[in-house]
Amino acid sequence: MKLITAIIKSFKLDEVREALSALGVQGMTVTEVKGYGRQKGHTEIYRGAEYAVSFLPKLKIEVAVKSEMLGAVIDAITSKAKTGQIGDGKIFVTPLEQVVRIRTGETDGDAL
Amino acid sequence: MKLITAIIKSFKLDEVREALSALGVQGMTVTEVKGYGRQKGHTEIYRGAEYAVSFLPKLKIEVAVKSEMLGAVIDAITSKAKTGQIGDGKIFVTPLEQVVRIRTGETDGDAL
Amino acid sequence: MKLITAIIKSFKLDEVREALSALGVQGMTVTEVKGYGRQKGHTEIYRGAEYAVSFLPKLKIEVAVKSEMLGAVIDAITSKAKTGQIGDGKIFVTPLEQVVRIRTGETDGDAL
Amino acid sequence: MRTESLKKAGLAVLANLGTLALTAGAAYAEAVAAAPPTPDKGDTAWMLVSTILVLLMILPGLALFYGGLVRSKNMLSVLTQSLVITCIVMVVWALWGYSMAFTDGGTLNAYVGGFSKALLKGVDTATIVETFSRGVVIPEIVFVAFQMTFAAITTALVIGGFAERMKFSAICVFSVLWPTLVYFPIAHMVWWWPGPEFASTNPADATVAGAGMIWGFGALDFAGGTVVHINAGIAALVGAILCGKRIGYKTEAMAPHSLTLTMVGASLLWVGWFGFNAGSNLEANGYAGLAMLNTFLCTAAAGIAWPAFEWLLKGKPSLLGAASGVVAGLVAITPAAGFAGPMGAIVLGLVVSPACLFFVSVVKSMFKYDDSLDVFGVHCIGGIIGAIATGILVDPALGGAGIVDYTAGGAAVYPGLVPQVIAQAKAVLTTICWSGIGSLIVFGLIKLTIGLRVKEEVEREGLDIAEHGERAYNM
Amino acid sequence: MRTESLKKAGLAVLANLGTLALTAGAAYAEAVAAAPPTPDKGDTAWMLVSTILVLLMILPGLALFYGGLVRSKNMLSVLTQSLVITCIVMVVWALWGYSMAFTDGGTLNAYVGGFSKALLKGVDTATIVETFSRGVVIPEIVFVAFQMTFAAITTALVIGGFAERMKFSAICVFSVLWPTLVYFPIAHMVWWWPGPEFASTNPADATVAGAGMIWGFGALDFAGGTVVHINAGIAALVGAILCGKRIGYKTEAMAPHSLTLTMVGASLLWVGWFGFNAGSNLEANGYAGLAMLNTFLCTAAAGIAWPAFEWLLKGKPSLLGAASGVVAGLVAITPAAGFAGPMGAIVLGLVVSPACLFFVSVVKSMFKYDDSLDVFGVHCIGGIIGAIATGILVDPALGGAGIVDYTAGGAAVYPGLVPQVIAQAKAVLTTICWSGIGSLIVFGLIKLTIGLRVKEEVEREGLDIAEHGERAYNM
Amino acid sequence: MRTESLKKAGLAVLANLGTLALTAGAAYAEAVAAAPPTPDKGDTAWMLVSTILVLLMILPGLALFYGGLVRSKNMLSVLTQSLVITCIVMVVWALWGYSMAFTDGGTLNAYVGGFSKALLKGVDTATIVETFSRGVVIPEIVFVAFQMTFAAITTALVIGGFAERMKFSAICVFSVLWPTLVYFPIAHMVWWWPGPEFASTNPADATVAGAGMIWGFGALDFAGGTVVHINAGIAALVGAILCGKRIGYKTEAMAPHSLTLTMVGASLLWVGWFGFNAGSNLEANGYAGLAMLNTFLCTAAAGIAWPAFEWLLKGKPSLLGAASGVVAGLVAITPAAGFAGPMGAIVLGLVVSPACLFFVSVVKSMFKYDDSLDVFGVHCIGGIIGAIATGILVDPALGGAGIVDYTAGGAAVYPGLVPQVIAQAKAVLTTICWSGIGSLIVFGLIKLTIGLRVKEEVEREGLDIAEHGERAYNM
Ligand SMILES: Nc1ncnc2c1ncn2[C@@H]1O[C@H](COP(=O)(O)OP(=O)(O)O)[C@@H](O)[C@H]1O
Ligand SMILES: Nc1ncnc2c1ncn2[C@@H]1O[C@H](COP(=O)(O)OP(=O)(O)O)[C@@H](O)[C@H]1O
Ligand SMILES: Nc1ncnc2c1ncn2[C@@H]1O[C@H](COP(=O)(O)OP(=O)(O)O)[C@@H](O)[C@H]1O
Repeated sequence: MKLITAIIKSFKLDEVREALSALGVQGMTVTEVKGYGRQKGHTEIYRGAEYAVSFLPKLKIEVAVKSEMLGAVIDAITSKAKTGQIGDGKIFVTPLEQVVRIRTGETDGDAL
Repeated sequence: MKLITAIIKSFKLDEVREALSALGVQGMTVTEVKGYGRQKGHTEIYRGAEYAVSFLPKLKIEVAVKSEMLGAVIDAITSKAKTGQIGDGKIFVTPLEQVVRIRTGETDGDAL
Repeated sequence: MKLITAIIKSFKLDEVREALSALGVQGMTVTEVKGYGRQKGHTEIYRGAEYAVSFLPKLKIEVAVKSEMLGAVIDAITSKAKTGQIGDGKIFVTPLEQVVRIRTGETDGDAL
Repeated sequence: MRTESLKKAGLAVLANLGTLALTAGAAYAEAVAAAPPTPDKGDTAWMLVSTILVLLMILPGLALFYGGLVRSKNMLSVLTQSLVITCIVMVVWALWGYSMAFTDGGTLNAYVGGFSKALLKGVDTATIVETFSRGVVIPEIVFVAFQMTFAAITTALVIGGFAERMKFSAICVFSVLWPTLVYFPIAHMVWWWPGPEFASTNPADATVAGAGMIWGFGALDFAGGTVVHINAGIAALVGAILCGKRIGYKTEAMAPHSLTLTMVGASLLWVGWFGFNAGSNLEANGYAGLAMLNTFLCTAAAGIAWPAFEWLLKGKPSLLGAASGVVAGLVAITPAAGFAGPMGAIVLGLVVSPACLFFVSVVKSMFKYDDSLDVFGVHCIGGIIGAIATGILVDPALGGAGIVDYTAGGAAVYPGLVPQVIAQAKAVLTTICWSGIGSLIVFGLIKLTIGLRVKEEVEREGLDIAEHGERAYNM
Repeated sequence: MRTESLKKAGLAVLANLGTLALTAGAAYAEAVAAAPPTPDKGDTAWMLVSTILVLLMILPGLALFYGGLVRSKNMLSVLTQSLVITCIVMVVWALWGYSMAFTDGGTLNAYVGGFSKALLKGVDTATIVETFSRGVVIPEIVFVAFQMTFAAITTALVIGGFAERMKFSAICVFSVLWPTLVYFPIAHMVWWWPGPEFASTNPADATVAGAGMIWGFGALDFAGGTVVHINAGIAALVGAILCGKRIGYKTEAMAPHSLTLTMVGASLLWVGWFGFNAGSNLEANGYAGLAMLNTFLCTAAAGIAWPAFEWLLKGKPSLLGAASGVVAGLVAITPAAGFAGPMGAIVLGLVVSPACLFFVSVVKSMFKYDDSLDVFGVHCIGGIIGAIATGILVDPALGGAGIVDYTAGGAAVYPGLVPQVIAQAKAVLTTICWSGIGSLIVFGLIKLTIGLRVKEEVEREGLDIAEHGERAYNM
Repeated sequence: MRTESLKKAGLAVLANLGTLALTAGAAYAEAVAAAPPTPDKGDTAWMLVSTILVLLMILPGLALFYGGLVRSKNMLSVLTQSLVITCIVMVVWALWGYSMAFTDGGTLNAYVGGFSKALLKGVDTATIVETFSRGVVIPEIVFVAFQMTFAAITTALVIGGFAERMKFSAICVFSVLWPTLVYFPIAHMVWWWPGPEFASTNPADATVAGAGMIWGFGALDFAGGTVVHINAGIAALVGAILCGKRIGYKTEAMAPHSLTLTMVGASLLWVGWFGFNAGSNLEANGYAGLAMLNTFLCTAAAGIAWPAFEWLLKGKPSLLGAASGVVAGLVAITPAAGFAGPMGAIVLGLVVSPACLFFVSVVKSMFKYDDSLDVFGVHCIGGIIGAIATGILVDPALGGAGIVDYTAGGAAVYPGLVPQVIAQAKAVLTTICWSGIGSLIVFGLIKLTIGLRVKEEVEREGLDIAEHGERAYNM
């Protein structure tokens, strides 16, 4: 199994979620994060003081999937979250050794 | 070592934390997240407009443990976070290669 | 590739970010989290009621790097985030199998 | 009889003098008919403003003070309850409340008014009511609006006792039944009397005979210590007990979701309270000034004393402590506002804060009831302290303003500590009993019929989403 | 002619009587010159307070009511727009607005005033203006300030229609052009008349001849149902349509970022609205009391009715519903405030809420315009219902206050349902046309020159950072 | 002597005329005794309202304006400080402050009053004070309350200079010492004078001899430009310097945690400021209207000018800019409120904003002091500009109201630009010196004894948790 972590632009969440649902992904977890990257931030000025804000609001999506789903999920996220402009985000894939559904105690594939 | 990531219902945090402390787990990191899954969300209506809110507030707990603790920790979380109702959450286990305690520079087992 | 996850004190973010930039790290993702650990929390009293607050605000930094950068990055974080006092935080390293840049579809090393 | 001469925060409606003429004699009634007094526009302006200020106390004042103290998942429920209760009580007031409080109740007059002014019959832009000064009147329609806001805030205060767990439908029913059974009668008992013209021209007994029961005790209540605060405090306690404790009470953290908003609420309560206290003078004169100054000073002293005691006892002075002290001070000075002297007001403030602090931290834990937002501990206890203290601080020897003796041409008198404090105590006890029993009936009835409490899942998820379909914040 | 006797929320400036003396005859002018009336300080105090209350309605009232409803990324844009519009309109008012609204416009007098008081020429601490009672006056400078706040709030109301997408530069230009082309003329048409002294001593025709056009219809508008609410509602609709829908409208969730703030805003609107409605009486008397009581009761009824209908139709009574009901009730009672009776006000409140609810949920979806914060659905529709209802509820037979007939010594008359409702309808239609066309010209002009709308990236990122360089919250 | 005739925002207490009768002659004293004037209820109503409005300025106005600007970890500390300072200063005012400011100080009378009214001795519902019009009085007890709010807000203003780092215990001590050493004397120097009755019936020299020193310069200060704003601004600067810079100043981002709250605070400051400025007229008449209109127009102009200059210079007009402009405008018009004409007020607003903007962005960076919330840059600089401008704009030739010459039957005069501006400059300099030295003594004393500053860990963690044991938000 794999844990897919995607950093995307906030307003793309609904599209991505729908695409994943369509693929049969039944769950995901979303976190509000701040991203630093090639996309430049902006300057905020409060009275005299100027602050360079280099962190931009992004969403992090975590989806645990069976390994065979990996490619399809990556494709779905890539196509839906893309605007073509700097700051669209990244997808990270890490190995997932074990999954448990707390409610039932089911594990691994059954727990997804 | 393993990194255990559990998604749980918010009001279960204190019970889970106590159970883990009892096992000798000395630290954990908690994040507010929004979960999408089998548990249905709700509808919000603002004046005329209806929004289906499919993401529900959950907590994500991350605990780094020595591999031998894995089973005990999973059992503790499962038993404490369970209400038996849809939406209780999931536990994900990923391999953890290295740990450093910033304060002392200690690594791995010593750093937990 | 490796995914480095560091829990640090909030006011250390800017120093850490600069040190990483200096190393050539081009991106990172930051999340506000609550940490439980050896560092004691505090007590809050609201009218009569006392609450022991055991979770303290921390920042979680996630940086995906090529494996060869690992040591340098860990050193940079450790040196910059250190105050020498309890609660300085931890660094976790997990294996990273795949990276995709959403905008371009580039993968792995090119995507970082 | 010493009671006839008390200056009280109620007044006779001239239109009622027909009824009262039984005792008053025809001569006076004719005199009034011959040359009815005209409202002074300065008084009218002041009463218009005071009315607006009391609305500000509720919306957004009380709503924020309470709302900030609950968890964010229940924020909207508190706000919605405050807003809708205010609306319901206002409509009820116009339909039958004003009449039940401020008309002659015939054989039941000692306890409650009648229905002669139901639907505000006979109230128009030309009718007037007396103030506490002989010959000084204000438009009745302004008085209707002013008193309406009192009924609304008292009812809204109660919900703090059982916040975060009562059904909205139960709240709606409560806001019709409770004012009717409890508030309107108590307001009548404390504030209904034949008025200064009658009192100045008739024997004291006749005035007492035409007044509400608590007025007849000779008890002083300038702006509603009994009617509003003790009353709401008891009702909140009864409601809290019948409703039961919140899930997680004493085991889960229930920290206020926004002390910022609580502080804003406390501030607006203070600002608006001048309408309440100085407005209760019904006239823009030096007595309104005295009520205002006392409302500043008692509140300021209490706002210092609460955090000072926290500092001593728990090591840290808190904002919630200062805000609670402010509210406790406002509550305590309410019955005494136009009676105490400024130095007496300061002393009262220094006393009320530690007393309330003791109640909300020690007594509440001992008896283990869950009065969510400490309505009992602050409003009832503060109200009782204020009511009793009024009987002492009014003493001119302590800098107090004394009690107007209408039969002696408006001279300021003081009947002595013991009789006055006994009168105050009788008023307090009567209010506690009436409100306690009445609230028990109201909440009991609701519990047995539609039920008081939300389901467990609703309470866990928060009332906002489950009962109102909204969230307070989407940041 | 029935129109001469209408009590209207405008007034003649004595200084203008020279002009009017053409019809008035020299006798009256001399009498006034001989013994000019002095302002009563109670009236002056009340008008000072009313003016302050209307400012409170805008800042922070309206700003928060609107601000809470947008997404947090656009919060500052709404606040900045509200604040800067208020500032700009005030300066414009002093420079030429007051003169355009409240002086004789010569040959154009039916539509707009002149420039004789531009830069407030001739207005000082000694000049006075008449109220609606013969012989009662207030300082002109206070009237200038009071009316200034009306111009500001009306302009600020409009921005709710196109919130979250209009350029700040466009907003600035709008806030100079729109009042000049639309608001000042309509205010003149509705509120400019020769005043009670003239009306009482001259034939009705002469009074109509000296008045603004809508005043001449005999239409009643106590505090600005047409001038403020219908006017702003139409302008908002025009602006919304010309600006186009928000990106993501109907596809993305656009939940209000803080209903807490919206509730605070609605509360402060209510509190401040007494300055608006009861202040429009220009005097602190029983009529101000009536306007106040009606403003309480209609609002309370509407605040109950909206969530009640939601409860019935969608299963849950919401805070936003209650707050929307409160605003709808305030809007509806505005033209009727000093005319309806209290029971009439309650009925009006019960009617206006479901009507507006229907508009914002059904009609808006049908026609697919994006009136972001429902200015059209609440202010225009509520304003129309209130304007028409005023013609009915003023009937003394329904408990209304009747219409002052100055030529008959100030008696209260009622011309009958049909003619009065027709007069009201004419006022409504005239306002809709003038405001519709005027707003089209203003927004059209801006669109063709500097443009109305921000770039797509700006809209996505939020106007706060892109246009103002700040974020509302840094928690 | 030109100074005797200045209309000043202070007044004589009739009860003091005994003392003053040394110069006044027995004839007048007798005349007053024979027929003491009675307060007009319209004036009393207005002063009650004005007093309430100034409280609104502090709580929650100033508390939110300041609180929104700090980081969320220090929010409660700002709120607690504002609230507790207000409480402390009010109690101190009643105990000795009023007496030090508004009684005759005997040999020290040029600088400070005496203790004859300590504990408000002799102040009751019947005592009165004169306004600025001969024969017009208000209840003394209302004046005590009104002036009390001025003392409180001035002291609270100061904390903006060293927000986010001063110990709460130091703040408490400061709020007792500073008013006593600095505020009460300056208030006496500026506002204490023998009153209009005395001034009208005595030679000018006698009036000056009985007045405070700055009053004697002939300086104009309608509502407290020197006493409140310059004074607080200097004290804040001294406090900021003695306290030292915040950790991370200029290196870490310290963005305001909620500009929404700052905007609400600025709005409430504006709303409440009418109590401050128009209330300082002490009467509800055309002059109060003028003060109100000027307070609208100068503020509006300044609220436009600040963001306009930002737009020009930095590319973006910000909300904080508009809010800062509003406050700068309010500060600048304070001394000029009843003196300038409306067009003069607009010009003043257009000037003050760029000047303050220059100070807070350029000068502050140059001198590298950490005046956290720009109390010096806005209040002191704005106050100085306003004070000097008052001397110019009062000129009737510029539309100003002129200066009342009591010895000439109340005629409006103007001594000429040079002498009047010199008088203003002397007032400014005296205030700067007294406040600078006094504040240095107060803060120095605290620094040497209990210390001014929190520990480094406390500052890092935030004052809320460390000093008050609470967090502002638990979302
Ligand atoms: N090396 C990295 N490790 C973790 N997160 C990263 C890394 N690089 C980028 N990110 C995340 O991806 C987001 C987008 O990256 P950015 O470089 O701005 O644009 P793009 O994805 O178009 O290359 C960043 O805001 C950050 O949250
Ligand atoms: N495949 C997944 N990947 C990541 N998170 C998931 C996944 N499935 C579920 N979750 C998380 O677990 C939570 C609970 O899942 P849900 O399906 O609602 O109920 P249950 O855990 O009882 O099956 C979700 O809200 C989501 O946060
Ligand atoms: N086993 C763990 N798993 C996950 N996070 C941990 C663990 N131990 C500590 N942390 C995180 O590191 C932070 C610092 O840990 P703490 O024990 O307080 O101090 P130190 O890092 O100095 O040992 C904690 O607040 C928590 O967020």
